[in-house]
Amino acid sequence: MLQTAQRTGKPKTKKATPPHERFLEAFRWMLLARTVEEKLVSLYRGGLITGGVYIGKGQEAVSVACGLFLQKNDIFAPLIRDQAGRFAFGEPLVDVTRTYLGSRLGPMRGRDGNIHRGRPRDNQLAMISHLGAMVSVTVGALMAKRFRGEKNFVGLACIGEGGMQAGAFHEGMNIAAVEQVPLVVVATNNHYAYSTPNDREFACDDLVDRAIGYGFEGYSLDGTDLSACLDVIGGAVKRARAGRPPQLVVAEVLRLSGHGEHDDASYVPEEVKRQPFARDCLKVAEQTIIDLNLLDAETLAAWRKEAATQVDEAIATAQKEAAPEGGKEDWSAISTRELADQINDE
Amino acid sequence: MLQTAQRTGKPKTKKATPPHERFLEAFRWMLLARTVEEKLVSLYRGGLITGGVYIGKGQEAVSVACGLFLQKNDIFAPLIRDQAGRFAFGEPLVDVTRTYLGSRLGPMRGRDGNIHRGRPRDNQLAMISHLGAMVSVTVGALMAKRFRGEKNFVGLACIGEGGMQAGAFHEGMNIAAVEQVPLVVVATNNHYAYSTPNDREFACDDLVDRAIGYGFEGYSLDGTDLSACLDVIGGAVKRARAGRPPQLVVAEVLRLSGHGEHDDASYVPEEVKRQPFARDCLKVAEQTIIDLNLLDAETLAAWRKEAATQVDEAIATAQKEAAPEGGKEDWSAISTRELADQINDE
Amino acid sequence: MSITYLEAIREAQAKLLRDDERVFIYGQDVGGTFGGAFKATKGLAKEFPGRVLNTPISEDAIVGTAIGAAIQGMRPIVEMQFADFSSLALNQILNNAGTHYWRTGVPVPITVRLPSGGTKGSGPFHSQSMESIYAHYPGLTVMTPATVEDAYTMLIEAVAIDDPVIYCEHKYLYYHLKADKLPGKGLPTGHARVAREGRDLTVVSYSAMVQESLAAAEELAREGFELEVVDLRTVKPLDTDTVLASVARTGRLLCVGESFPWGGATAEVIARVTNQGFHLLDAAPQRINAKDTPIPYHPNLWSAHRPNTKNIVAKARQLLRE
Amino acid sequence: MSITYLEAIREAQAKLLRDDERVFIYGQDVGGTFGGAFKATKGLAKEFPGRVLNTPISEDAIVGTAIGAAIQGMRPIVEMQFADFSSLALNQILNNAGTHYWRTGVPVPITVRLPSGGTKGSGPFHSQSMESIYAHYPGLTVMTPATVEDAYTMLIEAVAIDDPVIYCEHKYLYYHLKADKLPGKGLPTGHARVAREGRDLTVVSYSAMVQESLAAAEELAREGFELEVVDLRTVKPLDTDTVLASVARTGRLLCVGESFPWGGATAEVIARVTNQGFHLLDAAPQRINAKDTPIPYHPNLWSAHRPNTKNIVAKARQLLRE
Ligand SMILES: Cc1ncc(C[n+]2csc(CCOP(=O)(O)OP(=O)(O)O)c2C)c(N)n1
Ligand SMILES: Cc1ncc(C[n+]2csc(CCOP(=O)(O)OP(=O)(O)O)c2C)c(N)n1
Ligand SMILES: [Mg+2]
Ligand SMILES: [Mg+2]
Repeated sequence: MLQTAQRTGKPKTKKATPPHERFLEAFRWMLLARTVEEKLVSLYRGGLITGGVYIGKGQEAVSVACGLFLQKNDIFAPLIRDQAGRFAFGEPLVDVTRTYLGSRLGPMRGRDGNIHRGRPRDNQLAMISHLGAMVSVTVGALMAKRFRGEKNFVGLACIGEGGMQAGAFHEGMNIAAVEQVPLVVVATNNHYAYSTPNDREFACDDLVDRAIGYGFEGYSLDGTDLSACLDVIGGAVKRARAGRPPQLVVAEVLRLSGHGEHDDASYVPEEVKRQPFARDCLKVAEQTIIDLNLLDAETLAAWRKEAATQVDEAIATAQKEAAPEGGKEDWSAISTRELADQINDE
Repeated sequence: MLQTAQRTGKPKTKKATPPHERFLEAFRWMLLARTVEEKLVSLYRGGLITGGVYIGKGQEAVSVACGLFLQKNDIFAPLIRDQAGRFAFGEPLVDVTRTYLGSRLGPMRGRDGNIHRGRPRDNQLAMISHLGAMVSVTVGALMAKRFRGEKNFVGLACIGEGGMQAGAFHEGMNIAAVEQVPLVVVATNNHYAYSTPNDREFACDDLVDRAIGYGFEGYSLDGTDLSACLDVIGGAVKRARAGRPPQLVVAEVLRLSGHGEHDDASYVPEEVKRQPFARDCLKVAEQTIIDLNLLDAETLAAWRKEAATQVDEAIATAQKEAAPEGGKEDWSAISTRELADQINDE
Repeated sequence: MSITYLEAIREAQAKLLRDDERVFIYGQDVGGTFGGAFKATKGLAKEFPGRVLNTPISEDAIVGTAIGAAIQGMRPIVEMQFADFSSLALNQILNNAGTHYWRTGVPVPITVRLPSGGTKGSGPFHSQSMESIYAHYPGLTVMTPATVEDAYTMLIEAVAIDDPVIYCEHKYLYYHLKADKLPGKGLPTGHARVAREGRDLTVVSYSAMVQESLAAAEELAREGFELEVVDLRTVKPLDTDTVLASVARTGRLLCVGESFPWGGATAEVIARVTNQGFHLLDAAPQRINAKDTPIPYHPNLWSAHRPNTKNIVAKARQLLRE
Repeated sequence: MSITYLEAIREAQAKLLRDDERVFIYGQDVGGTFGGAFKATKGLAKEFPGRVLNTPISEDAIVGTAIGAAIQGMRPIVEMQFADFSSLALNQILNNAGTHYWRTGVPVPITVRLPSGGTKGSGPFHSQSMESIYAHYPGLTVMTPATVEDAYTMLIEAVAIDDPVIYCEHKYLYYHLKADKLPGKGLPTGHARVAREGRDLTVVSYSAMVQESLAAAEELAREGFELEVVDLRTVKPLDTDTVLASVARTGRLLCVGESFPWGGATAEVIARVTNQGFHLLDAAPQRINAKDTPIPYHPNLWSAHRPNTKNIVAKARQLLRE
């Protein structure tokens, strides 16, 4: 007889012991991300950054895993909260400070700011704000590689649970499956899209259940557990590289900051902050390091110090550098100068 | 350990015996739909229709079930191939002929044509071409009813498997589930979007698996079997009306015509036409009528004749009526005349 | 008492919700305790339970839903989080809301609020002015209030209009503009306003550029020039008569808009004035728009990209010499 | 031999696929044995296996995919099934393709083909001309070929350009325009063309309206008037110099465009000419556009909605008298 579609059981993650072999490497990028973002926040509070500051606090474990398993030749489409992953993929620290501080030498040269940065020639795509749009762009980049006969590449695109509701995201997922490109999509459900909680974002039991409807393989993940992140996302990257269908990973965390630093997130109830998914992945990872004695206290302190020094240097560098100037700017939106429209009435 | 999301088993439909209690009523609308569409095709071939003709041949069983269980107060958002459902919901036959033949008295008054018609005041929405767009419009109409405190209403929106890949469709499905409106979405997979076969449209095993990812209840359906269509779609309407979550029904058929009458569909391989889903639902229903002796041969012949007569009359009516004239037209795109922009340089 | 442009928008919505049960507000983050990215709906969800609703990140469906509700008799107000994201709702706005009355005879009374225009550090995707795209297509009324009073009365008017209205509210004005109190009734929709009288040159502008134009007029007044500043209020319908009457007095026309230079409101004003008032002009009409590139993030670049008092003064001075 | 505008588009794509392995074609129904809703890619999927690909009904993702491929060095050609559906890809076109070079320094060489403009019985959603929306935003080159020769050379040129190009091909011209053979090289992109010389009045138009304008010129020639017809070829960049040179000869300007009246290409041309060539004009510039309603289905309404030879003649006659 007719029957409803079966709900898939919600896959559970289990804490991996001993930790993933790249645990410490990953942890170090997380530390750097947290350090630079904390510094950016304080600069913002001090009025030294124009525009917004958007940080990935609480999402570093998921994010770092997104960047760590990619090779230079792979495509990475990070989003708002992916500082850790950007570092792991190879973004220079100074790109961050230059972009936030509006240096003319940054990758965006002051034309765009904060998280809206990338180095497309180095395979790190530059997100546009419109959420969901970068998934299909990643698909296209992978198709180009296939057209050229490259082998062994993958692409990884990040999304929030909010962005998953955008039409562009749907079209991007579906076209990835139709084209069977080696894509991994990592969705982080941090329980909020700006101020909007999950119950006004979607109404399915588990977002990972969307995988089957696209022909993706789907995995759930406790995003507060670094080892699990490395296992699951690393596994997804490996499977995509090996020619399996596109992969969807849905990680659960809590956004441990405001949407941006202008936002005090007072709409997050205390009770939510006590949920297991609200753990701070960096602290959890640190506890693992201590519990399993992966590093001694001095090394940990030295790592911290080094991160702080690097960040201070990168900020100092960007602050020394010249800002762009309107009068000296090349005001052409296209590279083919002879095709630039001349309105001539200015 | 980590595991992939489980694929849902593909629900199977079973032929209901004896047929659904509204079988004959439904059949009669199907007959009328087939009759008028065949007539429109011959008018088109004779050069008497401007623009395109788009018919629902092979989809009448699904379509009629979409209209049949709705009440006046419900919302219906039909698409291209829903003549049978439109009739069952109450669309006057003359609306069809007037719109195709460009009478000034039709619901679109010559301003729009063919399938792009509706009577929004009578709860039959007028589709725009952009596929997927009408799902959220239906959601909004249902919200309005809820705001006003109406009870016991449902909405039903139709879509093709092609339109399911549009971003607007995704957003409409998701927002329906978030708003928990009493919506039924009936998707007809007729194996083609224009000339494009399923394998370039999507890559999941079964489109009904999308239900779970939205928080819909999902049902599969053999769209060539009228009784099954009435059971499954009727059941979905009943459940939505009773306050269950939104319902998705995915029916399988073959489009038994070109995309429009300008299209010979030569891209459909013979082998596809021999598949079970390629059966003509009208013929199957007729066979059931004969097999189960639901009607005697004279009655069947009389029904056919009556359909033909009604169609001829409706065409004659529309053909007699005046066409719109440019010089007499009220060229205002808005109802608030005093706000119409006056360019005055014509 | 003193009230900002932003507060006027909030107050207008509060009044609308209070006076008309058909009104509801729909958009990202408008509800809960939050009240919108700019707080234009602050407190309203609490005051009007169930009528100020957060939505998913689904611009197409947000507007589609509003359209369906409007067809069924409601008066939805949609807040786009930023005008720039309305690119994703554009199809529903242009092809569904904009065509519905023409096609079916049933109007679609939705109001879409677009937080528009540039502010410091907002960059290419949080700074756009999209009025020209919406005005180009048939079926929409496009409002661009430039004062606190208009922000208030025009929003109330927008919801009263039986047809779709695109209400472009300028983010820069949110906090920068203040009035003493809220007005009773404003000018009728579709009527431009002479914001400052003058006889030497007509500056036609709208939204935030009215303030820049007024500042320019002030500056040139010190040099003895009298600029007349016309605030279009709605760019569609466009009140050509008021503009022509002004040009008849001054003989000179300068149009100022913040959106991109090709096409758009400034081109439209010039096309109408030269068509219907060619003989009124003593000199070539001029216009100032933003530059033809995306809107830059860096304040140095942004202030060069956007029209401002300085270049209005410079252009006006040049035009006054002709 | 005789070749249509549509065949020229197909031939250009065949040549591009043949000559440049970076080229692929992406869009609904372009592949298989079908070759597109208008057959503009007929046979190409077979001739170039794996390089002419059918897509899902996903306009946003189609363009997004093309952008990603272009960033990685490919030269995708996207076919929208109808220009009207590009409203759903508009965000990717304006905000992703259009901003990418400015933001990152990496250009995005995609070509988006838009089957544009009205034909009998096509109605509100299969008749639109969207060039004005794309030209308004920065970052795009917008081509509007009016001849078989331009259809061919400009498409080849479009793919050669390192930046995004919106190529508006007119559906009415598909079968109605024929040439004897395909040309070698055309005028450079961005250069307008004097399609007919005359000294009494300049008609500026583009796409299908060039043919209507030429027919109007023909008709008025019988009355002794010599109209000069300028074909813009690209509406962005807009070749103001060629237009000004013509107006310098004739002193009179009439602009004709098929898109909606508020703020499109015709307004832009008038704004430029009156700004830079005010003294050249002996009479008020005029324009003709479609009406400000959706495009009607019925041929009677459609022919009243769309500019045509008859109203060009009427308006030109009136302008010649001034
Ligand atoms: C299409 C679109 N609409 C609206 C916005 C404005 N906006 C920026 S971030 C955001 C919330 C995003 O939520 P989510 O995707 O869950 O990511 P998170 O911020 O939680 O990491 C919104 C609504 C946007 N960027 N894109
Ligand atoms: C968004 C959008 N893109 C393109 C089209 C052009 N188009 C009209 S019908 C059609 C195929 C529709 O396929 P499907 O949804 O499966 O419905 P079917 O025709 O098979 O009933 C296409 C591509 C459209 N109507 N809407
Ligand atoms: Mg989130
Ligand atoms: Mg289909």
